Amino acid sequence: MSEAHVHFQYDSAAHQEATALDGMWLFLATEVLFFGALFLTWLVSRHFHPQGFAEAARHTELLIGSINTAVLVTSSFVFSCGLGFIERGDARSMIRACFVTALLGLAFITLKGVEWTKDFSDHLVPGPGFAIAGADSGGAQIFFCFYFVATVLHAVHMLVGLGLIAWLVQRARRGAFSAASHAPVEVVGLYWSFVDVVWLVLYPLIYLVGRPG
Amino acid sequence: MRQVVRPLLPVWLGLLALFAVELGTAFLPLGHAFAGLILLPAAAMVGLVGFGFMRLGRYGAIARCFALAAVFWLLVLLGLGSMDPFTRTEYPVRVTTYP
Amino acid sequence: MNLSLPEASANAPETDALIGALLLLSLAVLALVFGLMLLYVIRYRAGSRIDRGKLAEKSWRFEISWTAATLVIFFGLFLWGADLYVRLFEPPADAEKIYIIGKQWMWKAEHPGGQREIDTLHVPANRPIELLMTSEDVIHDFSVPAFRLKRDVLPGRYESLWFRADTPGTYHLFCDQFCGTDHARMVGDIIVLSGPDFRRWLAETPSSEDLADQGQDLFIRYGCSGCHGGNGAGGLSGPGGTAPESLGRSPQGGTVRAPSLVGLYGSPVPLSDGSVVIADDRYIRDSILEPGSQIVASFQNVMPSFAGQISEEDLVKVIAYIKSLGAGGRS
Amino acid sequence: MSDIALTPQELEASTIRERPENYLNEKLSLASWLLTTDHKRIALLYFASITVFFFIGGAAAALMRFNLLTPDGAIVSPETYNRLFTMHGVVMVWFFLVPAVPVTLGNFMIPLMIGARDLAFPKINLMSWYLFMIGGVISTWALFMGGLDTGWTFYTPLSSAYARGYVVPVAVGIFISGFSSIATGLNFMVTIHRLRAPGMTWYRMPVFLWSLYATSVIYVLATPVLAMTLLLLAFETIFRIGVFDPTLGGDPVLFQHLFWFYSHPAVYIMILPGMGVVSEIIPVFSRRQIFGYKFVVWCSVSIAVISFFVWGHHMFVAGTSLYSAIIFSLLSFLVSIPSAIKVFNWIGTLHKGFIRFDAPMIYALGFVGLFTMGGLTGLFLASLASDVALHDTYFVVAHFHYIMVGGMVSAFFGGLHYWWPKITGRMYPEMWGRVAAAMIFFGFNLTFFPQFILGFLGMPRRYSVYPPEFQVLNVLSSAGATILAVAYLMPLFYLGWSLFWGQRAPANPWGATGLEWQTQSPPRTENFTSTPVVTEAPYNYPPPEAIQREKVESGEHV
Repeated sequence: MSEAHVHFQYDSAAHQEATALDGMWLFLATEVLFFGALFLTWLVSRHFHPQGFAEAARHTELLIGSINTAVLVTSSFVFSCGLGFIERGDARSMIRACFVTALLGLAFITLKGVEWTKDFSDHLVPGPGFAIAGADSGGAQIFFCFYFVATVLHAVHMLVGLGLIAWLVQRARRGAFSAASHAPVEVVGLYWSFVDVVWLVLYPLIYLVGRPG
Repeated sequence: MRQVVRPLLPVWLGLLALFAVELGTAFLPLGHAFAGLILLPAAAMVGLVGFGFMRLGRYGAIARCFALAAVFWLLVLLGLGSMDPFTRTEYPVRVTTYP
Repeated sequence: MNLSLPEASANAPETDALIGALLLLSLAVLALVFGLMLLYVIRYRAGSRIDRGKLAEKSWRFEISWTAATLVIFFGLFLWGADLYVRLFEPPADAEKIYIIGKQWMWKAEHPGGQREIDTLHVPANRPIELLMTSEDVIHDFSVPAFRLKRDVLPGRYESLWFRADTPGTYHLFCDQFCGTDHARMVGDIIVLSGPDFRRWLAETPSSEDLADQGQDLFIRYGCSGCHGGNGAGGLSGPGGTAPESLGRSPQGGTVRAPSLVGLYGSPVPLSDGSVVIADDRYIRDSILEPGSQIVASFQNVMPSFAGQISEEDLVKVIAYIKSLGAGGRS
Repeated sequence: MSDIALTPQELEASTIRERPENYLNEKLSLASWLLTTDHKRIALLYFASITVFFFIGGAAAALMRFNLLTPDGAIVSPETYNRLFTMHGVVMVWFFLVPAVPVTLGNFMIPLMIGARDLAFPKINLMSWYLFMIGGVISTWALFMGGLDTGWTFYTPLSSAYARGYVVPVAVGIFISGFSSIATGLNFMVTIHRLRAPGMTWYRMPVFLWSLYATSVIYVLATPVLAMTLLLLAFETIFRIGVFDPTLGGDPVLFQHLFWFYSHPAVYIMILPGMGVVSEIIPVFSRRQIFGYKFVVWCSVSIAVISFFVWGHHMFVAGTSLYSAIIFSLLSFLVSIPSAIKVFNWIGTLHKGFIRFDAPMIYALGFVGLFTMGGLTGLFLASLASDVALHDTYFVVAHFHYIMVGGMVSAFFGGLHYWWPKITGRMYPEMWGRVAAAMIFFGFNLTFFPQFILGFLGMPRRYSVYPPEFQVLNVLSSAGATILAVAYLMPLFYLGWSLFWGQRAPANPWGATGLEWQTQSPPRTENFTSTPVVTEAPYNYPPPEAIQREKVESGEHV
């Protein structure tokens, strides 16, 4: 935000921007606890159903999940570069970095969609006709409940992030950001990297931990 | 351009390397009990994103406090929350009609 | 208005002693808080001309010492409460086991002798009783105020609760965990009878068909006898016995080898993975519901799972039957 | 103005005309209220909304108490009764108690008390009111239309598979209003970190701000866990299958862990701001520096932190493991230490004071007494064996009402009377204030004290019918509830009256310290004409001997 938009409770634009960043960090702290409840669910359910979880994890699409991890890590890297550009006043490079980030994000969601479709056709949706029968069926269904809730919530966060990036691009084109004033870019960067962090935890919980043995 | 990318490049490459380690660990015959080891490279990746991309080290004390609080309370939730299920003696009634 | 609650179990007076101690402590603190408040409010009211003098220096030592004293008292109370609580988790080995099944909105009880009751539970005085409780639907809570006891009754697992009633009489049984529309009517009576009275009640209660007897019928009806033998003596060359008339025939018409169940209960069972388990209630239950999980050494897993096929009540009876085969056949 | 003679009528007229511009009369259009970003106006929007929710929840409680007059249920069917207590619990917890003091008094006072012009994020503040209203309207609509009979605790599998009623809409309403809580907490924390006036160090902040900060920590870190829990519950209710589903081998107790991870700290969301309000009122009306300031503020913070470690004490009979029960019991005893320290510091503040009995002070003294009783009965429930006897009975009901209603609602009313002149620019009628405060104290005790005895005798909570031997105590309790209902309605009338006809309030009617009293009543939109500079500790009243000397000199003691 430029100097003109300083709210009357702030001393200066710098004061306002530092405050916005603190607010974003605190918001991310609440997000940690939000997903934390899901992690506890995973931990406890896996404890009660080790075989069911292992069996279910072997039915997940490791290839798609792994590609997505690489894609997301790369998108976070690109956006961080974008932030670096605007810190040096290079708005055009920043806009380009935003585009690449958004493309990678879209790729992630598209792959996720492919994966979900496959899960549906493989009868991995909990409920009648679930693919894994027998004694481990219950645990496996709980795993897939966790899987769907976690991945859908993560994808919703991605969509919000894509919306924020679009908003950034629009404002950047109007010249709203400069080397001196670019707090929104930094705020969105924190958010985007955080969505990355969530995936970095979900990925092993879903695809990897059940695999050995 | 180069000045911007150069400091971030090692972070990205480090993440990809850790990712490879993580993926490799998943195919080791670890067994159920040690499967949690896979989470170690994942934790390292989280730390790398936090300090490399989110630049946690560069923010002031307030932001670091908030991040620390998040981790602390996450551990409280996971620690105290799993204490009961992990130490419980369950006598399950296995009459279940799986749909 | 009756303000006393009977103490009808060994646990009740002990719990009351703890509650009494807490009450005394609370009254002392309340007297201190209200007393000081009243004293100060009267003495230091704005209109009062009393000489306030100088303010006393704040003393950290004072704050820390009374905090430490409170901590010590609280730790004592904690230990006291925890000690009583831990004992609630240690049923004596000779406790008589009664199965309780909660469902919306009634309590069903099944005695080892097969006597069944709904919303009433007769128990003998001065004998340890262990209740093995489960729910068919939502979470209920088995609460007997006169015993100062309660425990949630959950679907999908057994909770155990034990007590030793000592005063004959009739006491309230409440469901204390909200369980739906008629939660308030999910109440019943616990009737504590003296030893002779209880024996009389057992004898007089009709339909007191033995649990194990019913189990034997079910053992045949569910087709268990087909492989395990009509009296549980095992299939072809099973470790227990090889009586020709007990040869089972599989649905495909072939002869099936199945382990003998005679003398099984309480004995060690070698498994195909080399380990040995003791055949307790849990093992038998698991073997019926998930036969593939623990396979007896030198047998093949051909038994179908009964998960979802057999009701909880029937399962209890079949297990009772198998247990009755425990010490070398039924008497 | 003093040297010009005016008749009282002219004086009145002139003050209205010359009444300085303030946040109330600056703009008058409806849009200026609904789109305002002024923290003071948003606080008033919240005041209006939580008053409505308070009376909805109160009406449900009144019907319940009326029904319990006879053992067979005097007026409603068990089904309706179950819906009533669910409505009472949901509305009172999430739409009154959890937001009550922070979003009204806190929202109004935080910027004033730290010397700022507004909160850090005014638009987020407005958004959080809208979220609160959307959530509240969805939930109450669902509670009225479809009804819900799970209790406010939503235990699975009752809520997910067996309950009839609008589980999902109510959960969605609570979910949405949860984001309002998070936004409010976030706003408060960042504001207190970043917008303090020059010289306003942490140890110069009034205790009220410390307790709101501690409350915000809980808002921000506990509420998201509830949000996820409700999502999982909704998932399970809609798809009839989920992570808590016992037919899959899922663990319904896990739901309780997640639920109480939020809901136990939420109890401290409800009580900590009340403690803060009382810590403001007692020093003012005793003319005394608060006793042990640092102890009091750090107790607020440690209560907030420890509150996250004790949730297991709601589950001692729920089938948790022995180890977990023992550890949670020990930790639960710990949380009572800082609470006890606070009580004795409030009493210490009265020592050698010059105590006045204005209505806020009566509420505050009532709070100290009732909170102490609530806290002490908490020990019975923290101790394992006595909890087994008393859990899920009316003892628990009485215990938490002593904290929530006796404590929190008293503190809310105390704070409302105390800051009423600042908020509205009018004095409330003092006599009526005192009568209402005394009636609330009396009616409250008559309502809830018999419930302790009922609980010890074993009467379970959430019973629409009960064995006849409990009737006498239930009738006593219902009689108390009638007095309480009248006492709660009284402020509605006399405070409403004072809005139009009350005496005009000066900037500092109580002679209190604190920045909020240094600006005009009601304050201007930007709060302060120039940024104040703080140079001294809070509650810096003169020492007793100085006040005494002054009183003697002014002839008050003659």
